[in-house]
Formats: sequence, C-alpha cells, structure tokens
Amino acid sequence: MVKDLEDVVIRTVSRILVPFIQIYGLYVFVHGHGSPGGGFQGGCIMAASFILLVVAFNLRESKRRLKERTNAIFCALGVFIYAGTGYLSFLYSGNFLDYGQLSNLFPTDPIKARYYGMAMIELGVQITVMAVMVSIFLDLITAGKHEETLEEDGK
Amino acid sequence: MMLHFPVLLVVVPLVMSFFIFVFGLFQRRICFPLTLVTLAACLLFAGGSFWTVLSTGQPVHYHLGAWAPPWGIEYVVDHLNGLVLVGLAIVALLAAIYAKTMVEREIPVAKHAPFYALYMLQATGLFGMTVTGDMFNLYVLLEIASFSAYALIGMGEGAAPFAAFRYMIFGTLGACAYLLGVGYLYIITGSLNMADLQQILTPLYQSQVVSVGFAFLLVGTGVKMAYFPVHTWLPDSYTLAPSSVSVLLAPLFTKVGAYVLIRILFTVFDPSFSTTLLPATQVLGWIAVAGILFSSIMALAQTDLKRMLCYLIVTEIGYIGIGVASGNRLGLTGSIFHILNDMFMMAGLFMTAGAIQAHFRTRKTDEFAGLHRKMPVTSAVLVIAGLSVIGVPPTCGFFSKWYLLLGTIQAEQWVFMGTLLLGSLLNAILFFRIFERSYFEPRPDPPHLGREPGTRFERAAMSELVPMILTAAFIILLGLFSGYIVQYSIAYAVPKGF
Amino acid sequence: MNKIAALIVTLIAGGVLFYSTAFFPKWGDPKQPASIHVSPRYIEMTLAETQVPNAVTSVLADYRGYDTMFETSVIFTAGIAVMMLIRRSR
Amino acid sequence: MTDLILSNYNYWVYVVLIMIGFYGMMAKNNLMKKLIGMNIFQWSIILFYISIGAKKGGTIPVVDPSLHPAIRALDYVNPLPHVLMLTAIVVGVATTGIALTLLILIYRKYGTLEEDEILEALKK
Repeated sequence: MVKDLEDVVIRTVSRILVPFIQIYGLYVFVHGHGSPGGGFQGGCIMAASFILLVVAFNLRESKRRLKERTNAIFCALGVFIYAGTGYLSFLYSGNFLDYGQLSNLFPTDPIKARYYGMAMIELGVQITVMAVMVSIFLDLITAGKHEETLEEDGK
Repeated sequence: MMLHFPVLLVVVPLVMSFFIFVFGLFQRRICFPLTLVTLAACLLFAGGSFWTVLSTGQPVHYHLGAWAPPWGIEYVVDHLNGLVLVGLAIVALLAAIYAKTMVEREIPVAKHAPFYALYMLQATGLFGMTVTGDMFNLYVLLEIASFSAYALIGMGEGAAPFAAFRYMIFGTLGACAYLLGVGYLYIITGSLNMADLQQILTPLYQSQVVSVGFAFLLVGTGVKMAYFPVHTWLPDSYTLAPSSVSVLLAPLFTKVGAYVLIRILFTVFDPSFSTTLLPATQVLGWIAVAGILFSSIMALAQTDLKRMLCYLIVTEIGYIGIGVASGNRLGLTGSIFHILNDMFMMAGLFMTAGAIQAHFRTRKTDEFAGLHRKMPVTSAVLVIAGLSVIGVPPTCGFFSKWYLLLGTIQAEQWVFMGTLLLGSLLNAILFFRIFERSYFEPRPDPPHLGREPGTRFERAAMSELVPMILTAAFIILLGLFSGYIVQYSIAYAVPKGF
Repeated sequence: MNKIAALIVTLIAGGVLFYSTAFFPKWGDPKQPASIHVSPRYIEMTLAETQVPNAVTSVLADYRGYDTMFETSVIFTAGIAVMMLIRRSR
Repeated sequence: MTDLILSNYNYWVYVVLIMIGFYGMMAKNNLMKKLIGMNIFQWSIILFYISIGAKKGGTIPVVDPSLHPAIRALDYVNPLPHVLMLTAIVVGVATTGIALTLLILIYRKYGTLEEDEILEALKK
C-alpha cells in the first residue's frame, strides 16, 4: 500500500521540516485572534506534518509519533474541550457558551474573559481537526488495514 | 436548571457521544447503558421544556452565548416543536432499548463504541434540527444527522455501502439546495434568524429572489423528508440498513424533515405567502397525490416487508403534504398530529420487521405462515401498528387521518380527499394480506425454506418485546387522548394566519 | 436517456439561477441588505465586546460559537464514521 | 443591460459552476466522477456566499485597534458569510472523507466503480 521511498534527500528534508510545520500550525492558531487564522487552519497544518511523515517515511514512523489510540482520544478531546467550555458557564447560571461568565472563574473582566474563552475553544477545534484529519488520511490510504500495512512495511 | 433544558437536550447527547467513544475504547459494555441514560435524560429535558410551554402558554426562547437573536443563535421551543420533541425523545429511547440485542447480533463487537457514538450524534442532530430557531444552525445540524445516517446505513448488509453512497449524493444535493435557499434569503434580508426573517421578508414577498430562495428551501427539505419525486434514495438505504439503525432513522429523520417543511412554510414565511401569493402548498398537494398513489402501489408490489414499509413512509409523507396543501386549520392540525403519530407507527412496524427478520429468519411476506404462533407478541404489535396505518379507530392513525379528511373537505379539494381514501384502501389491502398470511394460512409442514431445519427457534428477547409493547401502547393511547393533544397543544401550534 | 434528463434539469435550474441573479443587489455594494442589517455590529463592536480585532474569529467563536461547536462535531462525526466503516474488526 | 451584466457577473460564475457540478452529480456513471461533481457543487455555493460578503473598497475584517472608536463597517467586508463558509468547508471535507470511505467499501465488494456494472452485479 504505502511504499517506502528510501530517498535520503526527501527523508532528511522532511525530518527537518516537520517541527517547523508544527510550529507554524501553532503560530496560525495563536495569531487567529489578530490576523487571519484560527483553530481549523492551524489544525490542518498540524495534520499536514504527520501526513508528510507518512508520505516521506512510512506508516510506522507516523504511528511511532502519534499512536492510534492516542489519536482516537484526541478526536474526542477537542470536542470535549469545546463543549466543556460551554458547560463551564452553567456553573454561574449563565447561558451555554457565555464566555463572559468565565470571569468568575479566572481573575479577568467579562470582556477579556471572552477573549480567553475563544482561545480555549479554538484549541479544542485545533486538536479535533488535527486528529481527525490524520485519522481519516491513515484510514483511507491503508483501506482500514493498519496492521497488515505495518507488517508489509516491516519486511 | 429548567431554563437550560432546550440546550441541554442537544448538548448532553453531544457530550455523551464522545464519552461513549472514549470509554468504549477501554470497556465496551459501558456503551449501551450510557446511551440509555442519555436518551432518558433527553426525554426529561424535552418533556420539561414542553411542560414549560404548556403551562405558561408562551414559547421558550434561549439565547446561546447570551447574544440577542439576530446576532447570536436562538433556540425556540413552542407548541409545535415541543410536541415533536417529546415524540422524538420517546421514540429514540424506545429504539435505543430495542437496539441492544440487535446491535449484538448485527454489529461486530469492536465497532460497538463508534456505533453508539454515532447513534448519539444522530440523536443530537435530530433534536437540534427540531429545537433551533436559526436557519444556518439548522443546516449544520442537518449535516450532523445526515453524516451519522450515512455511516450507520453503510454498516448494513449486502449492497449497503452503495445505497449509502447514493443516499449521500441525494442528501448532499438536498442539503446544498437548502444552503442555497438560505443564501438567497440572506442576500436579500441580511438575517439568518427565523423570527427576524419573517419580519423582514413580509414587505419583500414580490421579489423574485425570495421566490427562488423559497423554491430551493422546499427542494432541500423535500429531499431530506423523501417527498415523492426525490424519494428514490429512501427504499434502498432504509431496507439495507441494520435493523437497529432503521428503527431509529426510519420513523424520525423524515418526520423531522416534515417538521422543518412546516416551519419554513408557515413560520419563516407568512402563511399567506405560501398558500396564496405563491401557490406552493397547492403544488405540494398535487405532487403528494401522485406520490401517495405511486408509493402505495409500489408498496403493494413488494414482497420484502422492510422495503414495503419504506414505501409506506413515502405514502405517509404524502399524507402530511396533503394536510399542508388543504391550507386550513383542520388540515394542518391533521398534518402536525400525523407527524407525531407516524413516528410511533413506523417505529412499531420497523421494530416488528427487525424482530421477524432476526427470529423468523425471513422478511418475505409470503413466508409468514404460522408467524402468530411462533411470535405472538410481535404479530400483535404488527396488527396494531398496521391498523393504525390503515386508520382504524381507536388507534392514533384514525384521528390524524380524520382531521386530514375534514381539512380537505373544508378546502373543497375533492381530489385530495379521494386520494386520502384511496390511499387508506390500498394500505388496508396491503396489511390485510400480511395479516391473513400470518394468522390464517396453515403452517407449512415441514417448515419452509430459509430456516435451517433442526435449529431451535430463538425467542425474542425482553429488550425487543418491551419497546414493541410500549410503542403499541402509545399508538392506542395517542388515539384515546387525541382530543387533549389537539386541544392543548396542536390548537396553539397551528400558525396564526389560519 | 438518463443524461438527457439530467441535462434538462440542469438547464432549467441554471436558467432559474441566471434569471434570479438579475434581481440580486449589485455585487460589492456596501449598502446591500446583507451588509447593513446584522453584520455592522460584528465589525464595529468586536473590539468593545470581545477584545478580538479579527471579526471573523469573534463571529466564529463567540457570536455564532454554537455553530462552530457543531462544525467541530461534524468533523468528529466524519472521523468516527470513517473509522467505523473501514477498519477491519479484529 | 450591460450595467446589469457588469455589476453581477460574479454571481454568473457561480451559476455556471453549479450547473457543471449538478450535471456531473446526476449524469456521470462513474461514482468517483459523481463525487467530484458533488464537490464542485458544494464549492460553488461557497463562492456564492463569499460574493455576498464582498464590499467595494472594503478590506479584510481585521480591525485596527488604534482606530477603535472610529471603526466604520463600510471599510471592512462582511465577516458573517466567511464564518458560515468556514463551517460549510468543514462539512465539505467531512462529506468527501465519508464518500471516499464508502467508495473503497464498494470497490472492495464489486471491483468496480461504474454504476451500471454495480447495478448489473446487484441484479444477479
């Protein structure tokens, strides 16, 4: 399924590039408040780094950095962070997703609390998007047969 | 806390879906109890919101994120969707109880956790579509419900992935048409909130952009509710879906679509626009006439019980369309009541179909001889639900059809009236043929093919029988208390223009 | 046969769409209804109400944050759907 | 008339794209081509929404904090369609993912993606 490329140039360059891609993903996420960007875009870029690992190396290399079960938990974790932020405002009898209520929890004023609330939910979006993109990509290229593909790679 | 019930109804199943998914990775047994508890909680939330509406007589508004409506998203529970919500919650709970043994039979063990997670997301989507007061929010929830439906159907037998793919092409077409319609309304009004749209749209009814947008909205919801010429995705996908899935999807998804149609026709647009200015309801009615005749005859031609029931869904949607088309208070009462009744009738019928397939090992109606002796409770439920579809008192189907009939008479639409009666007659032929086979045809000796000789007959489990009996009880109770339901709820749900 | 029917439907739908574009507000008109009813508040008040200069982010995550939660759920749904459909059960 | 064409040609492009996508979705025999048609259809609607948001003389909706009290809505394009379409893009991605999965399952079973061949195989 996924052929080994065994090319020194490609491998070295991708190995160097991966951390930069991930940092760029984080940059896009962090600067989403002041410039174009945000959780979805950042998550896609992060996912691209893992996809590059699969393309340049093999499935095993990508799995070594991001375990299958961890990835599955990440898929759910992002949505949980998002909805959990929404539930937090119930604690102070606010409406769902009313970030202004977070000022009761953290030492900020209600307007700044909205700023931080948004950062929290963007983080949730980023985690889910990254995990799901990687998961869908791996499922599609191996046609669901992760173990068999791993064994083929091992040969 | 009562204040938050409308939003809890949607976000609790959403949160639970990923709890089920994550915990299910480690401990599979926990999935089913969590599903059950969540849906029971949803019933509480739906009942609570509806009770608030009934006791105060005012719609409940909930502003998400505390932003006022045209800027933020708003949830509204009024008499119309409160009733639909309670019906949805009850049927979803019964379907979940029923699903327990079915899932163990049909789905590989390793896939139980994602299966139940998708089951929850399906519930999220359906509840959300019903409760929302925002056009775009409805689109997003529609897509959640559709995606989980594609995946759940794709788990079925035989050609299920192919059926799911065709459903997906049609479903995406419908969702995109809906999105396009929302865009047309947005370009001319600048708003996405339903109540706000109604206000702004009233002076704009002469605009062609509004008419085209309206048409696209109708096409979009029409595809999702399997209205006649665009119903072609339904029979294949619901027949091949696993029984546990078709019990949830078949009664609920199309009915929620019908609810959305009524919402668009009479809340987003003024009733005067839909009935007189642009004769949309008339067109819907004539299409429904063709649909009822076509699908009743197609249902008669089927030998597969489940496929027959799928064509029946299309027929029932046609009845709802006729009630809308009569364009008066009685007809619309019938339509709204029929949405509620049809959930229970279809749930009952699909439950029996699943149980017969699982235990009697056949879905072919001409092999049903001796069914009532082997499965007495199941065939009794089949009879009750069948009589309700035909419209025999005291089942609930009679009362909604009665209102539909009175509506067509008041509107002096004799063709619609004739179609209603003819459709009921065709349904009667359909069901009495099955009843005759299962009750009066002598049991063949030796047992017919399709069941391996020597295998012991496996009785239906309690978790299958209890929801079936409860559904049958609801069908009769809804009939007996129809007066109260119409008097206290539907009378206020019918829009003011009538 | 199928193709001709599809072509006819396409042409009718396309004709309706072309016809309706004639009645749209002018493209890029700052005074069109879509730009004056709801959206000015998002631009003018985003700093005062949320302290976020990027109006797209503040609408996405706050004013209409509830939509975005379901957007995330959509992609989560797709993830588990693909996982459930395609993975071989062991 | 020319005025009409020049002012709204932007919307015409999306209509042409919608027609291409719709025709591909309905008429093509290959399921993969159907999926591509579906994607064109979805993406053209996204173009339509983005066109709604445009304002002549407007810039991206990131306001300058130093201007704070004097921010005028006229100077920035409408952010709402962008937000809605971000959601629609995600929906499109998710649709494509599930559709490709179903296609793999279909191919695994029938060894083909031509619709008539699959229907032929189903009849047997």
